[in-house]
Amino acid sequence: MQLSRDELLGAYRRMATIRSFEERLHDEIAKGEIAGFTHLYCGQEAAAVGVCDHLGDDDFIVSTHRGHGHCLAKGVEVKGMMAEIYGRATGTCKGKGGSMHIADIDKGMLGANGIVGAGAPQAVGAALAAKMDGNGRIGLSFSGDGACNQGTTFEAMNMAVVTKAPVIFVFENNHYSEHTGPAYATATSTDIAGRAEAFGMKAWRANGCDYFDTYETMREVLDYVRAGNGPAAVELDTERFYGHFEGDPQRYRGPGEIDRLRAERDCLTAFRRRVTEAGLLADADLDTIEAEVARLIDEAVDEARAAPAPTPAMVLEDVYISY
Amino acid sequence: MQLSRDELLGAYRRMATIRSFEERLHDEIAKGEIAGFTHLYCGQEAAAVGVCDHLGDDDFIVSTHRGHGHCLAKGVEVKGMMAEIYGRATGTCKGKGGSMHIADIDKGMLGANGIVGAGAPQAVGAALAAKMDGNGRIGLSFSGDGACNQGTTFEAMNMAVVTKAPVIFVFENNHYSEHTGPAYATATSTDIAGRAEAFGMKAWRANGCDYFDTYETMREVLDYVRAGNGPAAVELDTERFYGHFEGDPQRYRGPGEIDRLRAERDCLTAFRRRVTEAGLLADADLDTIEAEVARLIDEAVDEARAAPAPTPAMVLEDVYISY
Amino acid sequence: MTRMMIREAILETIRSEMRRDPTVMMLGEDIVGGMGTAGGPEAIGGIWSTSTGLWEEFGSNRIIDTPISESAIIGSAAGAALAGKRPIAELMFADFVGVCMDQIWNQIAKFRYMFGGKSKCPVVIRLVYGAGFNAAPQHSQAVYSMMTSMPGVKVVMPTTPADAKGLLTQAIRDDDPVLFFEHKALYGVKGEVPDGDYVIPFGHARQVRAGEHVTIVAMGMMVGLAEKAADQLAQDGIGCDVIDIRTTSPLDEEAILDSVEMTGRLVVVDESPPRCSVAADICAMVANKAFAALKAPPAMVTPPHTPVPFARELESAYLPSPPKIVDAVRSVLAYR
Amino acid sequence: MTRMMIREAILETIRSEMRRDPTVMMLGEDIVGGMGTAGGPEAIGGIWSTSTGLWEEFGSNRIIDTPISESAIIGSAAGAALAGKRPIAELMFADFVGVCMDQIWNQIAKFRYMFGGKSKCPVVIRLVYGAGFNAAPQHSQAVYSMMTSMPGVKVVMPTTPADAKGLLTQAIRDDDPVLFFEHKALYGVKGEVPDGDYVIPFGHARQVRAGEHVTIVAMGMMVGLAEKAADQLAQDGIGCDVIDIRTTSPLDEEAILDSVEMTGRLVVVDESPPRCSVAADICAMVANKAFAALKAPPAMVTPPHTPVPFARELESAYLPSPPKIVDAVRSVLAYR
Ligand SMILES: Cc1ncc(C[n+]2csc(CCOP(=O)(O)OP(=O)(O)O)c2C)c(N)n1
Ligand SMILES: Cc1ncc(C[n+]2csc(CCOP(=O)(O)OP(=O)(O)O)c2C)c(N)n1
Ligand SMILES: [Mg+2]
Ligand SMILES: [Mg+2]
Repeated sequence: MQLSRDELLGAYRRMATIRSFEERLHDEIAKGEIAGFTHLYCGQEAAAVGVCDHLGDDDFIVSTHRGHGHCLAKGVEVKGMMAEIYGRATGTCKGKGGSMHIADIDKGMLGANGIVGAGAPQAVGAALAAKMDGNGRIGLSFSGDGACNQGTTFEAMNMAVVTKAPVIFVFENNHYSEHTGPAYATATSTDIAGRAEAFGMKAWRANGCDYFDTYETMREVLDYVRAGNGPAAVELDTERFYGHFEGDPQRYRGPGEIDRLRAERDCLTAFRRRVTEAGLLADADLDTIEAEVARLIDEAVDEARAAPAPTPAMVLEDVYISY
Repeated sequence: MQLSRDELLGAYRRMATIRSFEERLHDEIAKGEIAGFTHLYCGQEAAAVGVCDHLGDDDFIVSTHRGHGHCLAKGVEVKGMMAEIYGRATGTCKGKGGSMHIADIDKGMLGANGIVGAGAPQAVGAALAAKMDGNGRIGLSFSGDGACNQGTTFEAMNMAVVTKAPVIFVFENNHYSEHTGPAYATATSTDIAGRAEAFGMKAWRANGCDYFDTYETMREVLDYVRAGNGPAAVELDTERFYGHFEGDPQRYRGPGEIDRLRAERDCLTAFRRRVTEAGLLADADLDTIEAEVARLIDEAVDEARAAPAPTPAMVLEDVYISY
Repeated sequence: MTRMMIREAILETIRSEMRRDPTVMMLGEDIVGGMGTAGGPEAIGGIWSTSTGLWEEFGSNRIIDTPISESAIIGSAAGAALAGKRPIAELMFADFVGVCMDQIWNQIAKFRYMFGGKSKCPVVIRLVYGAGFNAAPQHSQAVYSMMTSMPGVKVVMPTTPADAKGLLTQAIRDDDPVLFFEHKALYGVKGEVPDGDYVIPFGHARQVRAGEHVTIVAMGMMVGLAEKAADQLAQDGIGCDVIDIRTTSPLDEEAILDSVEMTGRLVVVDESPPRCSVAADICAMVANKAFAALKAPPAMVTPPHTPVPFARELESAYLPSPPKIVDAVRSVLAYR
Repeated sequence: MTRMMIREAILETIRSEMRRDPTVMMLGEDIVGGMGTAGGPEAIGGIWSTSTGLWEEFGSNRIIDTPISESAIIGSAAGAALAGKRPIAELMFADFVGVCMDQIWNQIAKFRYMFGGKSKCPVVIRLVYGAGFNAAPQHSQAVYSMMTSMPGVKVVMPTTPADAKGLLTQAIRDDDPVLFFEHKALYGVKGEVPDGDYVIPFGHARQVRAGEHVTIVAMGMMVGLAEKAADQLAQDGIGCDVIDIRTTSPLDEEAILDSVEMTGRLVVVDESPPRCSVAADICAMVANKAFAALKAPPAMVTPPHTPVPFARELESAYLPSPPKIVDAVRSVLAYR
């Protein structure tokens, strides 16, 4: 493990921010204040952060309907995101996109996406742009286990190999696509990475609930792709602590399943145990971070609540640059 | 080889019919009498016939833009097809579909298709229909090497495995998709069957220029699928003797390539050599068939030429059954 | 008559048609739910509760839960229909037509024509559409205008539980492909539904209100808004002839033209953006066929030429509403 | 001025814009041709000869020959555009929008709106469309009406070599997504093309003929037919004001309305089937905004509500033609 103290603190802060953001949304949504469909990232934090900790603002990612974690890990601003999810004029997208469509091009975050599988070819395109510039930058697509049954995902993988695009396909296998298990819906469920290999690209597998495993694996992957070897795929084994969307009754879960996942597969707990046992950080360090994060989220919610709603005239803006 | 004399004669007649049909079209198209885009099947006859010789009228196939061979092998009537390609009211589709859209539901031929990849899920659906009936019938999709880069093809393969549909994906690898080679466009070019395997289905490979290899392989495949083992894939290595469409300048071919293919990879020549050397049939038997076929094609062309054009009023018919 | 919600009328209709005709089958994502999970099948029965219990009764051969592969869903439905079945395919959100448009537009809609009348393709595609849930630009669209432009499919839009039953029964028994649009905000609407066999033929509009001053043509979710507007206008003595067209393809031109011949004024209310919309289509048809009767320009009330925005305030500004319809009617009436 | 064909004007424009701006790139199937074959690259240069020689000049990073994967083509163009490039994506046949509709309709068209104005997506999609080649139902369609209904994209339809240059230059430099429709039967049309930088802004119709009795609005392939009809009508002293709208979105409403204000009569000629077509859209717009000026019902000449048939006799019966336009004009003029 070659991570500095600052890097470790930073990684924990980013994971804790996502966790706190999502837990708070879970509570607020239950109160009925937030409109629309929201898909929480709780449980998958180590995946987003372990991946994005290798990326700069000029590396490009595309994300999914479950995009908050990817956005936050890529550096999109917490308060803008919260305001967006609250549908405020001050939100990242002025309240026009909401939870499912947060983007921040300046941060290399090309968009969450409501259409499963749609992001994969876009990541290829971003990678082709980077390849044109020859600057070592990459495109990266996050998708779920379910998304790997959508035609666009396959086309994107094939096209990436054909064009030797510097792109990484990260599959977060959280064992559910909505209410269906991959053992049913993904014919080769135990091996999504194997599909990528069948397209002729190198694939890695890692424990997406373990920041360190994800981070170390991604280092290898990034080295490989930035060196000009073409695309790569990574399957991360991870867990979703809440329902598919907020309000999902989750009748497909086994008895006690969520309690067990929270006890055994919590990436924040695992991180804390690992760094404190190794004497790299103290519990107090992490507690401080959690307290700071909690304050930030409080502020974000307060500010979002107080922020102005978009005005009706804004409906007509931003369709075209000129028309 | 367990084929009877009649079966051998029949197989040769079917292959010779396709060959003669296509060679004649090549000549007629050059004269400018036939409208539209035509994609000839010359060179691939053993594939269509070696596959369809195992199928009954209640097994379903779907085909591609290069569909004449599949149609003829599945028993669609020669004269109706010729009239269709000539755009006549007496054609299989009354002149509304033309070369790219010949279908004959009664023969289990669910349609040639102008959209690459579109047929694959349709074959899955036909197979699901057969599965509902539990009658051992199957669905079968013909597609090219190029088609295996289209998202629908992948979705269909996955769905077939998930639903255990009795469907067979036959990939005719003729080494070109339009003007592009699979080594470029299909990232795992040497192994299209391997893609199918990555979806969790069993795959076979055969020499599509050899009737016997194709036929024997398909026997195994059909036994496997009809027995209820779910889907299967077959990659047939074959050759296209003409351009992608009639009029294609074929600048992508190597020097002397077509002459070499005609000399070394002609499935009709190979069949003749095999059965005459083994003493199963005499050259004269095959010559008789060729002469009969030639007469049939002459008649088909004459009748098509003499047949009435569709009337303008027919434009409005067959959009709906009732509206 | 039984009182029920639209979603119940849909589920009951599917169930009874499946009992009646063994060739009816259904495909879609999570229409069973829980496949391959510890919770086991029937964990959800369709996220809109329009297929609950069907898998238990009809089994995996007829109720097919699918991967997230819309092209394969619609393509399979197409193939099964050519092979003699009557598949009902569900698109969880109508917005997903984008990933399976070819199978609808170039395949299902064209088979019979391309094949010279020698095939039939009795597919029903159920599409859950519409705004009002703050579901943002990719989960809120009124896709029916785009689909109405396509020769070869019929486009159906129920607005009441009784119509849902009658029109869906017709859709399943129809030998042509049918796109059946279910508005997510209408699922909970309750009403009396005729018991037993109940079929509403396509191409017959329903008169919702009679009135002599202006014709309001609406469809789907817009019908309720038009009714509210009509109620309000009635207080000022303005009589609105409100027509629910029920199917946009075929279109009951006669019902619309008869009404306009009487009123001389037309307002069309449509949830799709204005360009090349059903609203524009109807205005053009009326302008062409009832020109002499028109006393004022045919008018339309639609959202603006923009995607559907997310935030509550934006979405309500975007959507047609009773006040907007009232305004349109008043300005049509004020025209000299 | 240089005399050239539309296909040459398109190729020259792409070449000069690629020289001018290093962010311009191009993707499509067989736009190089011969990749991975014994014949080697540049074996075809696009089946429409609209990219010949580009790969040799600009190389594989900017001229990207792709597998048969339209969703990946359009999706890659989308991603590259968000990442700062100006991709030109080619759809060999416009009919293939069916397999990549989502990337156009839900992605490219909506990014800027969904993202609150914080992105731009300067993609040009070139779509080869139209009937007249007996290419049968899946390779002949006039897809632009469907695309005109979509907020967030611009829809452009050149009819002359000069317009092809001016409009394509604008399309490539435009910061919004543009769908550029090239009619296969127009590729060989010759005309004078201005040398050097030549840009035609969108939303400005072109007056093709001046005349005072009737307004004929047309687009793409239909413009030439309208001209022929106008020539014939001129012999009887009937003056047609023929307008080529050039872009269906944005639409030059002013040019159309000004003309109708003068003539009082409108015939729209459109190659798409009638329902929810651009023709219907324009008739509705005119009926609404120039009602008082109209002396006759706004009329449209379109194909029937059917797919495009294959056989020569059927396809010509299907398509609009000068005689059909002449008839429409005469009946509009005869209206009392
Ligand atoms: C094309 C398309 N089909 C269906 C849906 C509905 N849908 C949204 S999320 C989802 C499941 C996605 O599963 P997965 O890819 O595993 O991601 P996860 O939700 O587990 O993060 C589905 C079916 C959609 N948004 N887009
Ligand atoms: C969706 C789609 N994209 C592109 C095309 C144009 N096209 C027609 S055939 C073809 C090549 C198909 O190659 P392959 O699948 O190998 O079949 P083959 O022509 O070799 O029989 C292409 C690109 C099409 N018809 N449909
Ligand atoms: Mg998942
Ligand atoms: Mg091929």
